[in-house]
Amino acid sequence: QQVYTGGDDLPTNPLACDGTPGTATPMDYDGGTPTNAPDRAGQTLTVVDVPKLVGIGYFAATTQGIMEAAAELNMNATTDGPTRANIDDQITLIDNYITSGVDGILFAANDPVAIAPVLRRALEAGINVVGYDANSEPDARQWFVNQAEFNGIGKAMIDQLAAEIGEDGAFAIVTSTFTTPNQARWISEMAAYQAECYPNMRWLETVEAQEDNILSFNQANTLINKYGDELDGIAGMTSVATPAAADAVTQAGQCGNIAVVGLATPNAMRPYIEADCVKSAVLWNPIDLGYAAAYVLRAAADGTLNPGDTSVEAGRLGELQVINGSEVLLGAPFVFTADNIADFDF
Amino acid sequence: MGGCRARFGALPGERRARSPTRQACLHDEEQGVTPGGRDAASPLIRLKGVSKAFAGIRVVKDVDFDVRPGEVHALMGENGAGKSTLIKIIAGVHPHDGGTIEIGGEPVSHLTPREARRRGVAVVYQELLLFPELTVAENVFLGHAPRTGWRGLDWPEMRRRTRALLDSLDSPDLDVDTKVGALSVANRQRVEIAKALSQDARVLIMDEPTAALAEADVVRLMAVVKRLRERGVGIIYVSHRLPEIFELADRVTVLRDGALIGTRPIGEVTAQSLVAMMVGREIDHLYPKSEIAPGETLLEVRNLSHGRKVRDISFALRRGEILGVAGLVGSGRTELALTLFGITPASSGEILVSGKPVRIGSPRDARAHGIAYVPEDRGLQGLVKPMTIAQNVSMASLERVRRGIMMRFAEETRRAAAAIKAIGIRARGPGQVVGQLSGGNQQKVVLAKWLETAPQILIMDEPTRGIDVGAKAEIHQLMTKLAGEGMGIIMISSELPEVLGMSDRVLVINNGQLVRTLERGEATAESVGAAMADARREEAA
Amino acid sequence: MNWKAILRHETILAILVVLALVVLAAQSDRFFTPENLLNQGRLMTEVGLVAIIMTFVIATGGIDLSVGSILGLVAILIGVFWQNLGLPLEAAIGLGLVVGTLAGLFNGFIITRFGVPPLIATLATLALYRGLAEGISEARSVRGYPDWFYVLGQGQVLGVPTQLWILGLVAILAAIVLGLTSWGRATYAIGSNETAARFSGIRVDRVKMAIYAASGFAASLAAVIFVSRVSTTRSDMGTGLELDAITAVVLGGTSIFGGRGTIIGTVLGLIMVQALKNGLSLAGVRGDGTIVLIGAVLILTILISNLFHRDGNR
Amino acid sequence: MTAEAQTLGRREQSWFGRLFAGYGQEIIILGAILLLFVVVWSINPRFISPNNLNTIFSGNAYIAVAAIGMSMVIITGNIDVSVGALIGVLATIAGTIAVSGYPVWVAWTAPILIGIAVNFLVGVLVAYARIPSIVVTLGMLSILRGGLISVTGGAWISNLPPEFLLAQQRPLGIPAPIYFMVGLTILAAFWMRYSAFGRSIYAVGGNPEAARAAGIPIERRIVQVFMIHGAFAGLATILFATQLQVIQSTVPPNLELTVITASVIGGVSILGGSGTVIGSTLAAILFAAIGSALIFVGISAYWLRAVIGLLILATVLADMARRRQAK
Ligand SMILES: Nc1ncnc2c1ncn2[C@@H]1O[C@H](COP(=O)(O)OP(=O)(O)OP(=O)(O)O)[C@@H](O)[C@H]1O
Ligand SMILES: Nc1ncnc2c1ncn2[C@@H]1O[C@H](COP(=O)(O)OP(=O)(O)OP(=O)(O)O)[C@@H](O)[C@H]1O
Ligand SMILES: [Mg+2]
Ligand SMILES: [Mg+2]
Repeated sequence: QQVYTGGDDLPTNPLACDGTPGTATPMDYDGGTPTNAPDRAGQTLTVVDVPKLVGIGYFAATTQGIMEAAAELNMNATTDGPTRANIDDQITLIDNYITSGVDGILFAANDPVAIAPVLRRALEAGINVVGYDANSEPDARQWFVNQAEFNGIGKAMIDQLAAEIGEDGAFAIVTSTFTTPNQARWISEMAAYQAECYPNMRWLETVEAQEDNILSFNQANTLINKYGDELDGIAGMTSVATPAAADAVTQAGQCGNIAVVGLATPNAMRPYIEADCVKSAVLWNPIDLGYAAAYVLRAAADGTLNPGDTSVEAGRLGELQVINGSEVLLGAPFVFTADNIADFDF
Repeated sequence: MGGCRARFGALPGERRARSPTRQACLHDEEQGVTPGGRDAASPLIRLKGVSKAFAGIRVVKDVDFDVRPGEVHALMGENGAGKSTLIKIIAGVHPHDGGTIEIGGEPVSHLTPREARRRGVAVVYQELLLFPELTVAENVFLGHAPRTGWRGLDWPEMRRRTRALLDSLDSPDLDVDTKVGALSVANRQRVEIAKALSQDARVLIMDEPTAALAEADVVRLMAVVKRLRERGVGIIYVSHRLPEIFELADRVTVLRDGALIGTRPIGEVTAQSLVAMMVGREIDHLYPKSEIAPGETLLEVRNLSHGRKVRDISFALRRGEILGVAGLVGSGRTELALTLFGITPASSGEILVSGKPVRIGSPRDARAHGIAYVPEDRGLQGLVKPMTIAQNVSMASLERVRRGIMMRFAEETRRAAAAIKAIGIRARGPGQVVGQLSGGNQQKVVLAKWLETAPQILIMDEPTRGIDVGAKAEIHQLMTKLAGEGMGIIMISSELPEVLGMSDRVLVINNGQLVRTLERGEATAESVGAAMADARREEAA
Repeated sequence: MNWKAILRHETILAILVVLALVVLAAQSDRFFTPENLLNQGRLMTEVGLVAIIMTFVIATGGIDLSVGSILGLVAILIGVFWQNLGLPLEAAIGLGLVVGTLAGLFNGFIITRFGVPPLIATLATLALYRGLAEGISEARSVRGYPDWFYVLGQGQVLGVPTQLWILGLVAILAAIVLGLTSWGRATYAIGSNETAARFSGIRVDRVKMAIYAASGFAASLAAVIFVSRVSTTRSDMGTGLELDAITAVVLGGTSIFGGRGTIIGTVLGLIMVQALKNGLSLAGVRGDGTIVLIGAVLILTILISNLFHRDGNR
Repeated sequence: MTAEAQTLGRREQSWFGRLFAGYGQEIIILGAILLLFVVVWSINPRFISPNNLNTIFSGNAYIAVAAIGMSMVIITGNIDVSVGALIGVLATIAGTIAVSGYPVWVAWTAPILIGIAVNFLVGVLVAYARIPSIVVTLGMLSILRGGLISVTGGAWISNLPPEFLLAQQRPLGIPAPIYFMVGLTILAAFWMRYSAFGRSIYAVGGNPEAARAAGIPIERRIVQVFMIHGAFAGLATILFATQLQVIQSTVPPNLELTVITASVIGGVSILGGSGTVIGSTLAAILFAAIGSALIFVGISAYWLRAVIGLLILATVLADMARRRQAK
């Protein structure tokens, strides 16, 4: 049986096991530039935010951050996304907003390549384009706000797992679908990092559960039933799958026996962490992500963030670093535990 | 109450002792009435000046009509005269536009099917309103099933009573648990009749109940109708078969073009006068068969077999000949036609057209060899009802009304108009939707469709089922004319007089096999009937 | 000519479309510009191609739910043929079209040969074809096509998006076939009464197979255009396409029970949906609000049309 | 009984024959489930461990419950493609009520009542305005899906009161959804077989004209069936929304197609007039069992959907073969 360890063929870049930061090779700016953009410095900006889809908690949180920043930055922002994570609907929506003449577009791409042509059209129309959460091809937008680098997530996840299930533990993964780019990249990086740093850990299986909480719950249950004592941990790759897996472990009475780690929002994980069934959840703050994206867009529109800059000012978040040529890094992934989870509400 | 049963012979399907026997002996108080009495009783149903229009066209005009307890009141008229419509008005299916309806002496203003049922009106509809996915038992008792103590449906009782009803109709081989969809038309007809009988109605309306029945079944049905009449039930009986009318009816009402022509006691009319009332003119002979000298062999069939219903059949059809095919319902006559026509291609045997062996694997093959088939189920197999006459007429001969693949609409309309004229279809024009035509005219459209293909061999399955005398005579005339022009016609019919009257030779089919071939001279009601009945005994053995 | 013929569904719909266009144009001056309208044409081509052939399918009383999955499968196959098998892109596209057509033919085959109701048959192949796309692709997307290929989805011919020419051509051909040829007549006849059509010597099974194959072909053609438009292939392409196409077809007045429907109606239905999506967005209505409105318009249009046809035999 | 009848002998079906004729498809699915259990069990015995059986049987309980109502709708000759979106809306409403401090029974009954109300509207449009049900519900699908997001903005509902979480109860160690699924299925099956109303549903779908002539008020019956369907959607919502401690404002993609598939694979004729709810429940269980089996057998998840598609196709073809044999 072949274990799914990330679907794409892109090279992986695992971090060092001891946590020494990788030496970032400086890169030239590889983003695009809007053609004949009017001088927007100080003007009220009309901005549309097009997430992958609307109707899920995660993007509701990024919207919240965008709105918060918009209030600080003299921006009129609206969020409008497809109701299904569907490349075509997303493209159509962006297309309409280009026609309607917005000043800036924020996006989280359902597909990096598919969205590129329409974003390029936006740049041609002089619109400032900034991505967050899920990138497009670099030249199709100006900047991308990276919540955490893929290898950073991979390391955080595997380290958490190792801490809870031991360096020779066995684990399985519940992800949304194999076609979702972010999850695929994270899983690849996890596999690479695990092979490098915890070679004795056993990767049992990766299952798909879409963005469907009941299916996630069923899949986690089935994993528990299939592997019995063999299974030491479950990793959830989406904010839907992780709480569902935690619920499965709780309802199976396996708290303490099977660890759950994963990407999830603190509100969703609070019951499980407070009940001491789950030790931790990994995530960046999606509100901050939206907030930062809006700041980057403003800076790009105002001309205060230009190719070649190494950092950008982002309101209450302070200075954010520019990496990989045209990406703005939000920070290292954050690990929620029983000690700090009470401090967050999203 | 026991007396009531003893006296008239309880029909099965009556409610069990637990349920009220109100209806079983409903007519106790009316027993003073002489069965079949004409004047004494007050009518069960009385219509006064009833009218009905569909989309502005009046199809029932100012009709007075009544039914009394213990009489059979026949309703007659040509196709499209408005009989079925009148019946549906009484049954509450169609709301009427004008006039008044009284049931049991009370005027009813807003009649629904449920209300009509509640007042004791049961109907056997012409178009067999059954539920194909439900079992026979359920069809019979739908809407008034026996209940258990806790008001649930009592399935065992339902099946038992259905069994008894079917037995009383001499249909012991009909299983109460089969789905109606799997039954033949004749068996569906039986179910429909059983359904009406199960209601213990005070008024029983039968719209051409015998259209799909073979002679023997008709006899049984008539016995049942007579028994009901003796019990005081009022019966409205629609049929195009004159002998039945004269045997059963106490009074006859004739409609023409939706208008009432008259109501007469049966003793005051003759076949001729009835027909004259119906068609408004005299019809000379019903079976206008001219003697012909058959030409060369058009079609030869050798050891044809398909499944269990067509077994090793051999015969020949000659130019100008009308070959009648008789047999009991279910004997395999239609299956033979379907095999010849390529719907169910033969599994073995040979078919020769004009001496050349041919393979007929589809209706298209059949058509290519000059074979046409006018099917028994007009509505399902013959016509596309939402389409126009022109579209239906051209359906089997599209290559004649197109250039390349493009339709020539003008040509299509022209040909249809010509066919309407030639065959005498009564319609507004080629653009009229076929579903709006009366049965006889619909049948003519099917015929027109196949004549457009210029066939040499015409197979007609129950060509005059449910068709009025006038139209029937016209179709028979047409058949004679076509045969005279050199066509070979195979005519399947359950109406013995038709078979005898129209055929040059008669094939008798039994249980999928050809049991006898009779020349016109030797074919009599007795000889053909015997061959058919003979078949029956064999089957039973 | 009687008033009922004038008030056919298509006429009512046309009036509503004009009404919608006028209202939407009044809401935003960016709506009724040639540039925007042509661009909308580009966006609706894939649904349009599928919907036009779906008109035939529904007119025979059938339905094809598998079109979205066929689109996904063909998109994946083009990528796989081209990248993994190293075929020239032209050949990969050709082969993709063939496979998509065969997928449609397979639908037709199980529908006609085994008598499986179309809804069920295509519900099964909806899962099957999508599953094949996922299995074959193993979740990998194929990118980096040669530039000439993008002409189809992103280029222009005589100032009009390339794919709009294709859509127009297909629409005109389909309108001719359905309205003016004996094949169209056979389609309607089958939809109204399949048995009678069979008894009249119409090759019912063959016509149906051809129509389902054409539906597969239309979905494949849409796949090629889609891939060219978005520059990538993914196995989830075309998800939900079937409902969009069916919406356009029934909005266009094709009876879901078969026997009735026109290509003009379907095209009007397509225009209506696309105009609403675009115009409302330009007028500041968000995507979810637009969806609500499209749903309401669908129901109301059929309702209005029904009111005019109260006693007709629809 | 006449003498002739006795000599001829009846071709009555045996008790078993009747059972098989009436429940052919159900028996095929049951066979498929059993076969699957045996095969996977022989590969990995843990497949039929009590825990996994619980997972399999409760996993699609909400789909099975929704499919009961759907089956009734399909039996009347209609269809509903909006039920998935409806369940999403109802779940959000139930969750909102639950966290607003109302007693939990309010949060439980609200989705049922609102489901009935929404589908009352659908039923009226279908029965009285005579718009084909697929058109009405296609429109409704858009309206509900878009409306849900407009209203909630996609926020999740968490902090649900523990007593609200009905589906997490385990009386006698068996998950509550299984009780719901089995209980409602049996209830509905009985009601559809033994009540006049239940039978009239078949009549309406089997032959509307004949049903009208038999005195069944077709329009009213269709509206009623849609309302019942709405109630079952509400019940399904309760199972769906109380399974986990958070409620999402999205539903599984294509939920409506899954529910319809369960119905038709379960033997409900898409043409109306026949089928039972036992079949649809078995089909829902079969889907859950397949999903579980694929994990147990270790079939690459890439091919999961293809395998499901093949299995559906196989079931459908087996059904067709059976029907052909019956003729
Ligand atoms: N639903 C309908 N809509 C429009 N016209 C109808 C409808 N039903 C019947 N008609 C028309 O009403 C007239 C009377 O039809 P009806 O069925 O009552 O005739 P009938 O006397 O029963 O004929 P037949 O002997 O052929 O059964 C016919 O012209 C028919 O076309
Ligand atoms: N055997 C049956 N099959 C199908 N439908 C039936 C059957 N019997 C009755 N019905 C219909 O089912 C509905 C409900 O049945 P119910 O038991 O309430 O009828 P009822 O005994 O006539 O009571 P009521 O007259 O008070 O409605 C009725 O509207 C009736 O039309
Ligand atoms: Mg009649
Ligand atoms: Mg016959």
